[in-house]
Amino acid sequence: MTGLTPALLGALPELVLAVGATVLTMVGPFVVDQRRAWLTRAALLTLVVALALVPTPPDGLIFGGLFVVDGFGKFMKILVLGATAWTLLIAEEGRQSASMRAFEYPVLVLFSALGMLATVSANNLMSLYLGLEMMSIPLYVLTALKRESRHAGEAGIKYFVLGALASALLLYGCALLYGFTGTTDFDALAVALPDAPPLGAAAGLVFLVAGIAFKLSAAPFHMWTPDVYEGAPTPVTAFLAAAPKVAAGALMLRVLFGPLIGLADVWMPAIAVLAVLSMTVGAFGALRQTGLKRLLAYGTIGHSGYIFVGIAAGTPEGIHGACVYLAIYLVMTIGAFACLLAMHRSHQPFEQVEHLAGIGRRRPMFALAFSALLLSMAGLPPLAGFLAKLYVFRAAVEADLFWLAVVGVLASVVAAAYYFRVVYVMYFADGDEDFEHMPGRRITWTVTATALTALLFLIVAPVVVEAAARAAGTLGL
Amino acid sequence: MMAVAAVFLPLAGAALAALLSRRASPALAGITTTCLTALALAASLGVLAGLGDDPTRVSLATWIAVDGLQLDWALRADPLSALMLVVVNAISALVHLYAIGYMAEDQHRPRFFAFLSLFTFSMLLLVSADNFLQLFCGWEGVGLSSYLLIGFWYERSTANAAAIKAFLMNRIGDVGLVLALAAIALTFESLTFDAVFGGAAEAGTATLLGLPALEVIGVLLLVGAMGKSAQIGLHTWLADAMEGPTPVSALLHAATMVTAGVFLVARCAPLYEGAPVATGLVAVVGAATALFAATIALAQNDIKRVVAWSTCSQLGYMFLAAGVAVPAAALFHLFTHAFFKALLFLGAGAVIHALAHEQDLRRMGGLARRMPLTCAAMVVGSLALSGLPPFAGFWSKDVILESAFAAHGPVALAGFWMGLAAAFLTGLYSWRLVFLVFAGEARAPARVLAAAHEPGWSMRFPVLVLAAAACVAGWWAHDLADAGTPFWRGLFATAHHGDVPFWVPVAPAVAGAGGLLVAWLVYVARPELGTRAAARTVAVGAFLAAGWRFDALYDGLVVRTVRRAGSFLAAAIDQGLIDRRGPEGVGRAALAGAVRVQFLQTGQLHHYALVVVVGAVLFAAWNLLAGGLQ
Amino acid sequence: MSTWPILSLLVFLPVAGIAFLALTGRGGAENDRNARDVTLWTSLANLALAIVLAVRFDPGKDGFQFVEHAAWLPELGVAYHVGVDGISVLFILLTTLLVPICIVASWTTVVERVRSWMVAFLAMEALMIGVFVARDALLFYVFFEAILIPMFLIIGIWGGERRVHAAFKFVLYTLAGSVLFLIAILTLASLAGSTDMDLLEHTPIAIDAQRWIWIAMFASFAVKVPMWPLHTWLPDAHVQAPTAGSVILAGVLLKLGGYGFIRFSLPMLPAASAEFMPLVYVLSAVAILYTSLVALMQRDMKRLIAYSSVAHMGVVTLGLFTASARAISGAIVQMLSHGLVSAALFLVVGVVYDRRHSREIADYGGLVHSMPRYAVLFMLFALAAVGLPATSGFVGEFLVIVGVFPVSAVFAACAAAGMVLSAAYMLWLYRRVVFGGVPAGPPLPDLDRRETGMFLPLAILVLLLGIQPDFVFQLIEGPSAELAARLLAAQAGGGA
Amino acid sequence: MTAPDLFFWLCAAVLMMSSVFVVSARSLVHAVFFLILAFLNAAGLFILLGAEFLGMMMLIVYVGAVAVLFLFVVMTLDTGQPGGTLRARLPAALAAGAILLLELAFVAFAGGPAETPEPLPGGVSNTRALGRLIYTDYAALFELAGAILLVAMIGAIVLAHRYRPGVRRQDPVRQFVRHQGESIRLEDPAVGAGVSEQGR
Amino acid sequence: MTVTLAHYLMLGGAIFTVGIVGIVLNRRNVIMILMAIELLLLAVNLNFVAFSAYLGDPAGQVFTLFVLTVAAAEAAVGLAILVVFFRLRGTIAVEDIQDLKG
Repeated sequence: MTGLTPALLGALPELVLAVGATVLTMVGPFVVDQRRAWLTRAALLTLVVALALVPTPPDGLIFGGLFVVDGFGKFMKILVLGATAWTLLIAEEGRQSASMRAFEYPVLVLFSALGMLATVSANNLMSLYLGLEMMSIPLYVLTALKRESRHAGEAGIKYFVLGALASALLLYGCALLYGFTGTTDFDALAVALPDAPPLGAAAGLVFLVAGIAFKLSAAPFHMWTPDVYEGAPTPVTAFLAAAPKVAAGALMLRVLFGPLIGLADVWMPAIAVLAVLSMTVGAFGALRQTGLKRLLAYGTIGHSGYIFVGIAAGTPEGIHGACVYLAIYLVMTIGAFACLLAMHRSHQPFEQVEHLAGIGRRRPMFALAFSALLLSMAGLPPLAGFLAKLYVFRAAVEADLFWLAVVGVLASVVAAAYYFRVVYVMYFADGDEDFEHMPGRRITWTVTATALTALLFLIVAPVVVEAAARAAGTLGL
Repeated sequence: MMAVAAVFLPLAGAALAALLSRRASPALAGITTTCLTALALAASLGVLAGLGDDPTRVSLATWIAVDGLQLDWALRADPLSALMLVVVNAISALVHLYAIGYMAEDQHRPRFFAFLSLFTFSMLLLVSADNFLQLFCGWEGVGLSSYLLIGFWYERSTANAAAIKAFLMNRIGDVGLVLALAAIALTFESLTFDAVFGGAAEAGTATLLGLPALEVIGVLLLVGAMGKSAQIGLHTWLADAMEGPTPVSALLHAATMVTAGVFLVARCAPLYEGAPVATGLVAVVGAATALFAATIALAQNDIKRVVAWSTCSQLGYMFLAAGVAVPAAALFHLFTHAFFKALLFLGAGAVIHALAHEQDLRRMGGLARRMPLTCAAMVVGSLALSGLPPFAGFWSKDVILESAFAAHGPVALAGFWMGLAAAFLTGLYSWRLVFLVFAGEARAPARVLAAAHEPGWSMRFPVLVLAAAACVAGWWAHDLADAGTPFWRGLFATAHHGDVPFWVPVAPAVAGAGGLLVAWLVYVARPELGTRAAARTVAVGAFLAAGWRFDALYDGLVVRTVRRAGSFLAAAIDQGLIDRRGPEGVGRAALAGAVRVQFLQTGQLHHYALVVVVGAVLFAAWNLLAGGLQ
Repeated sequence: MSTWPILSLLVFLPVAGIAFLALTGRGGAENDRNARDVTLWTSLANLALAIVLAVRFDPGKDGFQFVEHAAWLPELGVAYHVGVDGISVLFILLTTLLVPICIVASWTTVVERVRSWMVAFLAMEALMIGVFVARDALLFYVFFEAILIPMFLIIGIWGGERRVHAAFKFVLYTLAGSVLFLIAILTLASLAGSTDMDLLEHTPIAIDAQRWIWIAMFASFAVKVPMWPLHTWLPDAHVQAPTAGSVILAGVLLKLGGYGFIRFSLPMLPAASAEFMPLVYVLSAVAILYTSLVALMQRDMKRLIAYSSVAHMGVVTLGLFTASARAISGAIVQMLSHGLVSAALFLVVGVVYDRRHSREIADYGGLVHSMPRYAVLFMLFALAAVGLPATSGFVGEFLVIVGVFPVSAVFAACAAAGMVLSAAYMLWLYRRVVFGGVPAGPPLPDLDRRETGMFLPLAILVLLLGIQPDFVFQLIEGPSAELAARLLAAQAGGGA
Repeated sequence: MTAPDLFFWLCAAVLMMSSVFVVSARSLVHAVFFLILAFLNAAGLFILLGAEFLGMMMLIVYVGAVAVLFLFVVMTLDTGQPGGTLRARLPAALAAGAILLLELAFVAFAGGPAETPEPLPGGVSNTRALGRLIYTDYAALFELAGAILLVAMIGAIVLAHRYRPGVRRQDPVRQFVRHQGESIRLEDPAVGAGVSEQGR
Repeated sequence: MTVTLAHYLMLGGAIFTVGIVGIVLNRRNVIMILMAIELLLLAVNLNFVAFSAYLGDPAGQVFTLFVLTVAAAEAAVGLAILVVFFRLRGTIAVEDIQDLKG
């Protein structure tokens, strides 16, 4: 058992999560309704502790090479845990109904986060698969958790069925990769794949990438996204949009630049095509949306396209760009959903674009913050999102993928159209139906912080960019 | 300093008048500007008197200095500019004085005097310029003042239209002038007169656009000059410009502004020396205008239009002179013409003023008894205009035609004959005017007629001064020049010292006298003859009265084309094609694309699954093909 | 050079104003008045600062002055690098002059959301100055594009009836162009390893690459200028924008395109610029003639002036792409002049719009009877737009013609022909609006002191620039000569 | 053709057929039964391949648990008739299926590792070998898989469990702290009046 | 015909395809879709085991074991979601699940 202690040390954050989740599961049933908030706080505490522990383990392989601890993983884990904690924090606002107040909610979130951590640090196809499932199954449940809602149930079914289909595809890919190389270990795969039968390896790659792309909601595997975003309760959507995307993105990077790097010639153009499709679908799909959540869903699809632009470059700059993009995307998404969560009227979510009419006059600061977040997502300088796009496009340009960069920027113009449309409704349109603006301090604080990040990002950018650069430096290649 | 005073006093007058418009009585503006202009006249006489052998230059400030192109605000004093200063200031001062009386009933006198002084300043700037750009500045300032003054009665839409027309026609000419400036800058790397004229000799071989540079410059300058001097083709604005108050017509559209083109050609004589073709063109344009405008003047019924067309015609003479390489003759005619044409206008103004702004010759007549002084002045003016000795016009017109004859080119000869014909017509139309206004029976309504009277002192005095000048200016200048005094330094050619048959010097005067006789015959002695002739030539008369239908031609050919092109471009191309197919089209296409993407999102689970599967399958197929190819 | 960061101060003083506005209370007439005061004084302070800058600027020295340099995103080669040469100084002066005028122009007319309005204008000011001082391509881009956001709000919130459409058209159209500029910057950065503009200017780039980069940049700048046929956003934006918005749009924003050409296309891609010169020439000539004709047909005052802007900017592009210091200087002067004149003309329209709430030419006439002062100022600016000598409009236009003539007499003639057409539509406009009989209805009051005050500086500058533009030439002579030399060398080298 | 081969073909054929029936059966119950049949045959194939442990697991986990769960749900929910396909989508679906099959066939013949099955190294039985691996090398994943089951359980409960307001539920805490005084109430009802429910 | 790895892979592929087509074409009942998903996992497992056997590497069988576990978990969760949905809507017909679209 000598090997186990360093392994356990290496998995300290994961262990904290696992223990915390289990304890909460056991304590939960005995906590009366009025005290449920304490459970959430405990879950938050767990997440924060895990977050604090992320940097501690030394880099290296753990559990016999099933998982890896490296700078890239740590960066992504910090993002994942931070996003989970943050979305859980602001979720309180939206958890008004009985079923949403179930103590299982924070437990499921913790388990999902555990899965994400496993995904992020996976170094084996099995770890990858189990991590993804650990991440996804709680998400399916959370999506359908609001049982009195017709939409939540529908969203749950769609998410589940398509998710299962995608993981079956992913598994098929794993099987092929395993079969044609004889190993499931990433490092061994990287060595063996170039010698494997090209057809088998290519097919394995396709199905594996398709499975991960599904989680990232990249077109054409995006179909679930708008419906699930809209149908799921807003706190869940916020969670769904933030942390799992980072985990899936990290996994995509790790897989493509780790075991599959030998097939880079095969996947680079394919990823480029996915990028184009995603950016296009994301841009055009959102143009006429009236629901904010649906709009943000298409936005997500588009964002995954931009992440893919960075990946398609297949260079260290590309990884860097994708890392920066993920980090910025995360903050913007959390901010946007915090704004959404602030919009309520007699406990009914108020999530149509038109509901924002006249907000600019009645709540100027709120409108300003929301606008900053949206325009940041649109990638307008000097807001944070601009830098995100800048880095991925720079990667594409340096890899001579000019056409991809051009498609990307043009798609961003179309995307800007719908982000601007929301801003327009807030400021130009007249409306007097105010929502009951009773966001707790958490929401206010979150909106303020994220909006300030969006506005002033260029000043703090060097810190984030530097961290992403260090993270990217430790990955593959 | 004299030069500065001569040029800038009117500007000060303009500014004062503008400032006085509210605070003081309107009359004060007129008196102030008149006095300042008179002072300027004195100063310019001082300049004239102080002329040395070489041109002097008063540099005021740097204007534009870029990339070797150094242009200053500077005043140049040489015989030409000094003379022009005197002429402009003199006529201007008289017109100012005249206007005090003429405009006495107008509410907006201060504005009028401000504009008038502004014009004077612009004209002075033009004539005293030391470089082409400053000349252009004055040139445009003159155009602007003309626009403002023609449109002075801004309630009248005809006045507005005429003002805009004048400005645009001038601008078309200005295009030529600007391009000429560009060409000069390119050829000589400078725009100052000294440098350009000094280099003109060497530039004889330079080419521009594959043509001799000087020819190109000459033609472009001619275009500019034609616009300002209302030469054939760009002449249509001049008659319409009579919408302005009569003093304006006298000052701008007779004495000074319209002669700017002549001044320009004369100024650029060193350039034209090396450009025979362009010079020939000047002659052709001049001769054609002289004859053409004379025919039109014959058929006009508006008193001011007759004089206006005659101006046009006389300007043609000046061009003809410049075109036969005797710019000095052109300047001489300019000089004399300034006086007698201003006289004619002021006289006509007096008539109009007396008849309560009646301008139609057919409703005048028999005014000789009621306005003897004006009548006398008009007779003097007409005598000068029709070139009868010893009046001013005789001397100058004589020199021009003589020179044309002596130039011995076919063009020049044709110019001579056309000029001669025009001289006949000049006599005819100018006396037609006199007879119709002053002779015969009164055709004006009795009530108007009863009020007709000689104008007040402020109008009478300038008329008298000008009448005197029209009498003596010709032989005085002629005398001075002939006496061999260095006074004009070759500025004027008052006689052609060449070898011409004896009848040539006499011919213009004879032709003019012939015109006078015919006019007398037709309008005084046997009016029924005129009526019968007119009845026979109704079509021709209408054609002439309409100015050879140039207006209609331009209206159909240019104005309507431009408007049609404009509305086509605005509606069909700009809004229709560029905008609707461009940004708006892209916007619509994007929304259509959005519909299509949304159409895919049916909400049906199996449909989603199908998309995922098809996506994966195609993705795989492509990759397998790519992988298989490796 | 300078011990204190005057350029950063220029950029961030308005930001400080914004912060102050954000921190002071909300709503209420009292607060609105305070907001106006704060903004006006901030912008005036910035103007004073700009004047200090201009005075302390030494035109005798080569290169950029008051340079500030701070590392920012080192691995991209991006730095906070600012500096000014003579051209920038002039544009900074123009900007800092127009912003207070805009504030004054909107003093009584903007009554809704006053604080937001003021914030938007201060943000615009900071960003515009930022563009003019940036010496790093990415920094330039950030400022360049960020301007869209406040402008979107200005048109969209305070605009006319179809403001939404216009705002979207403006933002998306210009954005579509700008994003390609971003790609161009990235490409340059990947070639040179840095986005420092000093460095980029001295990086030789292969002609093939130059072509593509040039086209991408052209897409951005040509939309901004705007050049024909990418101009159709402009009339819509102008018509719908509030007066002050139009002023700043015409006065400064359109200049950004030309400034971009000066800072990027010409010095960094001289070979491609030389190669594409015929294209620019043709587009500029079409712009001059075509838009003038279109302007003739407009029934809306602001639309007419907007189209005239396109025509005037056509002269600018014509001049910029001529390898002649005269033409380039002329183009710069023309930009400045257009900045003053078009701004003034939009103010002129705004004055009567505030009184009668119509932009239709047909609704006006005979204004001279009740508004003599207005008529005089309108005449002055109309004449400057026409390019009458002794007004600012002439100097630039003339130098462009002189500079272009040696290259192509035909295009010089086109530019000159623009003079005729501009006279046609401006005088026609003036006649319809100002002249004519006494109009029916109550007479419109003449300019009050506030309005006169906002016109006076413009009028004085228009005349000053026309009569004594020497100070301008001193500032721009060096830079424009260098640009011309670069272009000449590129033409001579056949594009190597 | 050897006996194992024959067994393969037999199992394969039945597996294939039952798979098709699973997705095309007219009755849900039939579909579940065909699913079970497919599992059985797959278990056979596993055993044929030497993976006895997994074969057994198929029987126990799938047939014993999953399929029964399906059956249970099918019986509980009155879901009407299954079957029926959408003809409009048929061509697209079949085309996609055909291409997919083609691709997978290409891949199948792409050239695998070995022509014949290899025995597991170490000469131990299949179950033992797996056990060793699972509890040593893959222990962490095994734990993770356990956690997944736990989550699924929690999830299923939180979703499917109904909180009906009217249902009496056992509350262990309350039961524990209850004392006699609150448990028993003495009533003395009048004849024919009954005891009121009030006060409970 | 000697049975080779390719045969197993073909069989796996065929079942996978059947499962996929089943998902896509079914329109009546979500439970059928869940069963089709089980078929997909079955096909994957078959592949894993076949590879494992022919490679002589037990790792594939470990993988299969995990897949089995997860499949069971998925089935449980899937059915639970289905039950929730059915309670609310009284149907689990695929074509009734289309409130959310666009």
